[in-house]
Amino acid sequence: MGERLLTVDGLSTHFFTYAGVVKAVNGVSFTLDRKETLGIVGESGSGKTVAALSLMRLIPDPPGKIVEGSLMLGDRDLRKLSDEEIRQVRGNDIAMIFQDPMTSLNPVLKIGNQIAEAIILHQDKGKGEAWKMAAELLDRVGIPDAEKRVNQYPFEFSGGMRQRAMIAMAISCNPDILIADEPTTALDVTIQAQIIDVIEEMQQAYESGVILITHDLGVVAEIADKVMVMYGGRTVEYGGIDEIFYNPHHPYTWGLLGSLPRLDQTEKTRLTPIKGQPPDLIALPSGCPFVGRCLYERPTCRNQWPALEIVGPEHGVNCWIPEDERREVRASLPHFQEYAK
Amino acid sequence: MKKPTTRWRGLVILAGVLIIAGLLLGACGSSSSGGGASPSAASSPKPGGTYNFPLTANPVSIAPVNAQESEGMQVAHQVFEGLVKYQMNDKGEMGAVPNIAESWDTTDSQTWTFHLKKGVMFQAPVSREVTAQDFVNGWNYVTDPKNQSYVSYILAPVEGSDDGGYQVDPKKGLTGVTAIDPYTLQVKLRYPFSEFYMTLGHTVASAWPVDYMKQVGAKAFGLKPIGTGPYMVESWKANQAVELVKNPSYWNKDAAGYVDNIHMPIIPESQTVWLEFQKGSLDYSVVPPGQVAAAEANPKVKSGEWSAKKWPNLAIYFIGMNMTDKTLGTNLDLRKAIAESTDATNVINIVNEGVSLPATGYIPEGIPGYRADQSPYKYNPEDAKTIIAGLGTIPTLNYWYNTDEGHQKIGEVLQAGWTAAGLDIKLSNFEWSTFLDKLSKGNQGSGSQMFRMGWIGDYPSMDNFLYPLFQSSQARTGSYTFYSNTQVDALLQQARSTVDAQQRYSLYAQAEKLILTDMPAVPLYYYRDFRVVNNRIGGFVFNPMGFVDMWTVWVK
Amino acid sequence: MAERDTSGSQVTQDLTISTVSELDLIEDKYSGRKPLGLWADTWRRLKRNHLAVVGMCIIIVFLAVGMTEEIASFTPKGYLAPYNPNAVNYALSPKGLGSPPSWSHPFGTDYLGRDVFSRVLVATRISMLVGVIAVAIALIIGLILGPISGYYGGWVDSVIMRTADVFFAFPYILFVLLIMTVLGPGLWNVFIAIGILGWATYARLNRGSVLSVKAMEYVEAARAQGASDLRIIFRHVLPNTMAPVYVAIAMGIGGAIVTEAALSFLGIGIQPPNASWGKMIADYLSYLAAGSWWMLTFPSVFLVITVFGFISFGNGLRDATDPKLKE
Amino acid sequence: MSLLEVKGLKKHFPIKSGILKRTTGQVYAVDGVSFSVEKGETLGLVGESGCGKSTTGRAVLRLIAPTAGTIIFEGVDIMAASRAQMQTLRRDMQIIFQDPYASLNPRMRVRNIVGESLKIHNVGTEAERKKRVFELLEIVGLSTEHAERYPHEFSGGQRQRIGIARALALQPKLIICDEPVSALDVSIRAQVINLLEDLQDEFDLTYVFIAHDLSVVKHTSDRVAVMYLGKIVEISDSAVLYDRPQHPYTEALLSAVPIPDPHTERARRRIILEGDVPSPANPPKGCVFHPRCPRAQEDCTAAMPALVSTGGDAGERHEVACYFPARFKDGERSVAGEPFAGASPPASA
Amino acid sequence: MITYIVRRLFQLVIVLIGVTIITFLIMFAIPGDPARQLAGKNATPERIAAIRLQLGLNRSLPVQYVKFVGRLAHGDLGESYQLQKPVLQMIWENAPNTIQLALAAVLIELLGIPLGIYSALRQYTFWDTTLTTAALIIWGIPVFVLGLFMQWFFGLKLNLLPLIGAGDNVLWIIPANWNSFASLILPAVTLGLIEVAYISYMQRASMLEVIRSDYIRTARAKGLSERKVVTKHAFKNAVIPVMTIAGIDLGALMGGAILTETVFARPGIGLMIYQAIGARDLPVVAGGVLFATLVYVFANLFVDLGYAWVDPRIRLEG
Repeated sequence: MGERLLTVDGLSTHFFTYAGVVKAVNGVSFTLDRKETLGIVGESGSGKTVAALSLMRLIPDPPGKIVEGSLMLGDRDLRKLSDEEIRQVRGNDIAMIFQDPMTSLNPVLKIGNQIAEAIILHQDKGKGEAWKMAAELLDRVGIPDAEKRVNQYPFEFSGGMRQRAMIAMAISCNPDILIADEPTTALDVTIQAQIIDVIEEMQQAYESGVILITHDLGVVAEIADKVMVMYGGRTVEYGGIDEIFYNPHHPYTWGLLGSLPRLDQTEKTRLTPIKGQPPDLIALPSGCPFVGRCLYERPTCRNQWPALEIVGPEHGVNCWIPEDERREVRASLPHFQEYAK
Repeated sequence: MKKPTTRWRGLVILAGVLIIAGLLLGACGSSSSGGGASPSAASSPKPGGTYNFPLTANPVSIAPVNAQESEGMQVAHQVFEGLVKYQMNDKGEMGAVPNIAESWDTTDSQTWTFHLKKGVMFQAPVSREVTAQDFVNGWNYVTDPKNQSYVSYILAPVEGSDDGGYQVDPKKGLTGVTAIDPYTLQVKLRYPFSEFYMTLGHTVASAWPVDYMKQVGAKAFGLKPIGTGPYMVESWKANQAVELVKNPSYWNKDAAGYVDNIHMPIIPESQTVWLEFQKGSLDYSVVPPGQVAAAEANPKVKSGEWSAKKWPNLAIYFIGMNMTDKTLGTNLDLRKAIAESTDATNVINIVNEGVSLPATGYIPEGIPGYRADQSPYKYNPEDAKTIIAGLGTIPTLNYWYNTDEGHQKIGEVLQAGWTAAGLDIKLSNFEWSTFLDKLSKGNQGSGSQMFRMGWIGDYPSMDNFLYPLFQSSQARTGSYTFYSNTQVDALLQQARSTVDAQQRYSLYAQAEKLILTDMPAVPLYYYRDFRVVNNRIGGFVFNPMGFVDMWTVWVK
Repeated sequence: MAERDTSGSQVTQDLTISTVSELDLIEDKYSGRKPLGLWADTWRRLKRNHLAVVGMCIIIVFLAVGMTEEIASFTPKGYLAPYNPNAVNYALSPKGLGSPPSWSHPFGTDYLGRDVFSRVLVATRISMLVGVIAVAIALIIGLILGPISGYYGGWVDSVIMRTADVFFAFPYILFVLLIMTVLGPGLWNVFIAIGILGWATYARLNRGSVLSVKAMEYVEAARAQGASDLRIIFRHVLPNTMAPVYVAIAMGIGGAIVTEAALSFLGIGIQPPNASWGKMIADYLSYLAAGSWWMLTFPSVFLVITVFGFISFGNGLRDATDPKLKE
Repeated sequence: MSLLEVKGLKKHFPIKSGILKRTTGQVYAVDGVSFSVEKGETLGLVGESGCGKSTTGRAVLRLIAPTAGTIIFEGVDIMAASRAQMQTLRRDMQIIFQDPYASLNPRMRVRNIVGESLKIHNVGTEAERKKRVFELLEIVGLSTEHAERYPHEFSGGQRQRIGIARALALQPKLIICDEPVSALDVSIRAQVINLLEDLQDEFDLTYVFIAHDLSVVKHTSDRVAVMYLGKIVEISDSAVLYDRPQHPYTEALLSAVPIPDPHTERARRRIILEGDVPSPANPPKGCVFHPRCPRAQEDCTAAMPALVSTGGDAGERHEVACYFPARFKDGERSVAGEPFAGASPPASA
Repeated sequence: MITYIVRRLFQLVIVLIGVTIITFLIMFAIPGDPARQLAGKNATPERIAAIRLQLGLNRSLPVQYVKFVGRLAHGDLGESYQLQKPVLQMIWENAPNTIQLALAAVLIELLGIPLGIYSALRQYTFWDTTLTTAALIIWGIPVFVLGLFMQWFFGLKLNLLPLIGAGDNVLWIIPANWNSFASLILPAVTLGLIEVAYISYMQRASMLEVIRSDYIRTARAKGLSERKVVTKHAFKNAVIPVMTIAGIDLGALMGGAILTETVFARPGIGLMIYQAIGARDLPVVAGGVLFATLVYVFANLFVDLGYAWVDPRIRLEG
């Protein structure tokens, strides 16, 4: 694909709470190229948002801290930048869209002001020009009457419009990387379709790399080029979109795909849920966090984190189950029967 | 976030609490040291300057119609004059001497003729001579019920008035007072009253221009009244200050006043008055409770920059007892025991800091005819204890006082004494209005038993300390004791019509003795007023009626 | 202080999809050890706030002293302090100015030679009683009217809330003063005067919470099961609206103690020889300038420390129960 | 006879304003909804937020008082039921809520939460009730030792199980499931869906399943009603509706749901609707969907088309409220240029 | 907006009616009557009865109330029993001092805002703890103790400021000369200082809440400097609720003025009412309470209007 924008290697972000250390992100590595969309998939508490915030060094400290890993933006290590330098990166090189458009915009500042702010800060533009650009950006993300809308406050926008405004704000400085953290979770499905469209369009126009954080595998299937599956702060599997959906190697990925009801299913089949409850982040086992819920668990799993195993082109998995056994098991799962060819 | 540095936090907090609280409160302990100005040598009176005299409350009224409490009367005292004025004689007794009246005569103590001085002038802008008709008009005005005077009772003896000082028939007016000619005023009384002339120094009986008041309206007149006195009201800002200026055309050149202005700021808290005085912005101050000794020992007093003195006051503090109460009213032994265990010494020494004087009767020293040691029941706690022990079980007795720090402390000392004698006393305080209301319903089961009460003389006469307090028809509102003794009533009536002074005094003394023997009220102390004045001012006199004759002061 | 009614009525609409962000999850769940009881959870957060812990210790100490004296007041001796708090001893008060602190009288003696330390200890009882009982009275009224107002809405709500408005608009000290004038002095009257005016705060506060709690699904669930209104109010709504009320109680007790002091300063309130700290401060105020600092200082320090205790504890409690204010 | 029959259900929330707080407008949250639910079946109710689906669910249980309409449950008119009658009826109708955090009283132990309705309705003795609570916990996959705990000690999925146990306690006939899984994580969601399905089989339950997630509704429901702005725009058997949607809104809705299968998903044609859902306080005149409808014509602005049966292709129950519904003949989809015979536009148009 | 104001004014009327009714009820329940107070300590019952007749106190409570309200409708608050002066005039004379005092106290209270923000931004540091502790201690000091200390220290010991009084008010509520300004300082500080603690605590809490909000994270994600985040994004959001409290306090301070005005002998509404209660001067008490209530309610109204003005989310609908 395009040029390599970001290389994350062994990122660990921990929260030092009174109750103990929460290993929210634990040794996560991934890369992002220009024009590429990386989907980070996981359930709540899997560490996906923390990983994204770590990239922008927006982890609230205390209690959070990036304890390990390198975050290379091009040839700059984000971890080593001064506060001033990282501010230059934020909004300018990496921009972010947040989950809840209702609370992520400052309620007492005009939309135009909030967009123009980043432009003035990073692009050395005057106020008038920045506002003009803000209006253009709003128009770009599909907000009608943009000229009028810049002078409105967030409460005058609907949820979908706010998320569009957030996107406008994020792309205002033409960032290399756009992080979208559950951008559509709070929105209705028809609005979700609109927003996904806008993100795709903007990515095309600005040639950014996009990190899409979501728990919705449907959304991932729609726009991601590659996928990273997280569980309990760890990457359990990553790979190209087709690899993950059609050739998954990790029992958790299997479980996720198996527990989804699908709109395109013709006959009514029983779902195959993952047993048990989500893990307690404070008492994660030293081995695989999926133990206890994994149907194919073995003694090693609890104590030792498996090394990354490359199972295909750009497809890695961290699992103790031997590869042939994995294939065998997968083929027996009802969900994958139709891919079994 | 368990950092080691957090350990001191609790300590800092505790230390902070203690230090700051201590600083705030303990720092006030030391008192300020004296300034360096040396007192100017005594000199002869000279005109000019301003006299700064605080008032401790906003006056209710400063005009004759209604000037009634000490603050209003203090102002009125400088502005208004009556037929007589009160003056102390060589023997230290107060008496009434001619003022606007040159002389008066009566044969039967019932019809009185006053001869007025010529050339007594009202202040500007009225600026005309005072005539007998002015008194007729003024007295008629104040006794007219629709004018709501609350001090007209002073004129109650005059024919045409009722016991409360209101005209019986407003259409006829106050029939007893007539102007024979511009300089002769005739007053007929409803009954013989030998000391009637003494009552006429009261503000309500002063000369004031009723016609002018009708011209400008009662309200405007109330704010800036016109009298004949040496000082005129310049302004009265409610709750702020009263300003007086010298009357340039005062008729009596002998008492024309020296200072040009009298500034009377209204300051309700005695503590504040005292602070302001210490700052030098006042020439006269009361001293807050607990600070008398400190004030006397103040370096500025020692150096003569200030003077501190206890001035006698014709007033008495007593403990009333509800004679209609089941426990108290019928039990003379109990009342006697209460009197004998009433610890006046400690009240005076501890609470009043030695300012007041022990009372041995109802009539204070300084009243013509005063006799010492009238009370038959001297302080004798041992005897009281024996009496009470012999009385069997006595239910808890109430002692009431009106809400005030000083009254409370007196109550506490008294309670200690009575308790030591074997009584069980419950203290309660009520706010003044409620207090009077409850006391006045003492015969209707309001629960009133023992209570504090005071009496400040309206005029310096024995009558004023006995008749309104203990005469049977008066006792319910005078002393609130509901005391009634026909023998006492007869003696008082007889004294009133007795012209000969010595004979009269003896009758009053007999009545006083009788009342004291019945003991409806325990006399506690005679007031004295502790005042500190700045010696920047000369000629200061605090007269026993509680007034300062400001025309005698001058700025050194 | 004035409380503001920030809650409005809400139109029940379709619930939007709830979003729990990952950070919130970490904060919610892992700001402490494994899920504990609600109280334990609050306590865990509270004890990290040093001011609040100091406040709580102060409250415990003074409540204990007050309680001990309360119990002692039923004994024949009537007090637990080293001296009889009301025993007059003129020998210890030369010139009526008391005597300064000494070994036998650590806080000195007052104008009647009474032991200030003993008086301060016994006064603890009255001051605590004023705080606790006055707030209890306010609370009882407030916690009956508040939930009724919030739960039923409509004209009932309007009447109660407009009445509360009137109580809020009436200057507070003035109101207490007027009520005291009507009732006359006396310990119980102080409780009543302070208590009877406090209800509006609790009612309004509670009504606000009731409005939000009654929209909770578990209230609907109870209704769906056929629970009666009373059951819903007292079993489901009220227990869940108490957190802000507990805070208000802590602050209210501190406030009541200060209000009693103000009443004493204005000369109405506790009757001698009983004393509260406020009464003692008011009585001893004038002796400060005479140099007898000990009379005023000790009750003042006790009062300030106690009020500090209640308020800092209240504030801490608020922080600990406010989900938005987690560290 | 249907177990539940709803006719012309309306719920309008007044908007109060002005000096005297007079009602100056209405939020038409539910505006004339009719449907019926047969015993043992699951009716899905889908729509976007604000469409009135949850209000409908609550109005059916009279948790909020409907403005108009009739609700007949087992032949009894609920709207006319007295307080006491309603009390008995509640034993047969229960609800499961969306938010597993908000739907359990945090101050009550699980034992009391699950057993509360038993106590309210005076079912059995204390010991019997306790036994029943244990039984219920086991039915929903929790253990008896959970009974003494408080809700916050459970994860979201477990809480939802507690909510289900509570709803089951009185052995109801009808359960309104109001977004029962939308707040749950994917892996837990499947557990709960499976549980609900199992319970339906075991206890012969009837569900009204309210959700915004069309995949879930499709999976769980026998019949599905699509709501838009307080009205049902289309109602049909689940398979038919998903396969051959007739209403343009249903079509758009279905096409907007991404399918977790990259190949299928990327090959799909999506209909992207313009703009936002209008405010229910001020619904559009005529067909409520016409401002966003790709097929809207002048006729559509005059009046809301009635929900009429189209008969469908194979005689399934299929009702739609549209002047220009899609029609399917022998697998061929066509949208008539002329009005569909079933619902003629007003003559004035 | 207009509807909103009109509706609030309508509510105001209800509150005022409630307040006057309560005042009347209380004043009638109070033992001791105005006539006795006027008649003097030793007045006879007959005399008291005569005065009652004159003042119209012999009429029944409802009749008096209706008369009062009737006069009120014409803007007439009646006349003081004691001073025989129109109550309106008395209020007009006393109000400037009280309003000055309350406004100045509110200004001083606002010092709590920077303190609270500082504390919030330095949460759990030495200065946060120290400031918070100091604030809480001051909170607990009775206003009269603080007032007397202020008098003693600044008025007497340092001799900087007048101890008492209000100076001359030339320009109504504006302290136009040094004299009236100087005499405002001590009482205002006394009254305001105690609330500083409250305001700073509220500000701290509000700031802590805002600083954790999503939109602050958004602002940070844009690369804004921490200073800009605080001043532009956090400040306004955090201050608005606190300003509300401060505004309402203006009304509450009217009540607090009683003690302060007594200690500082500052002629004002508080002192006027206090004295009138003692004198059972019903028209003055009722008038004064009415005035204080009006100030409270209007302060509330203005705060709400101001709130809507700074916070675009709030729309004041009827």
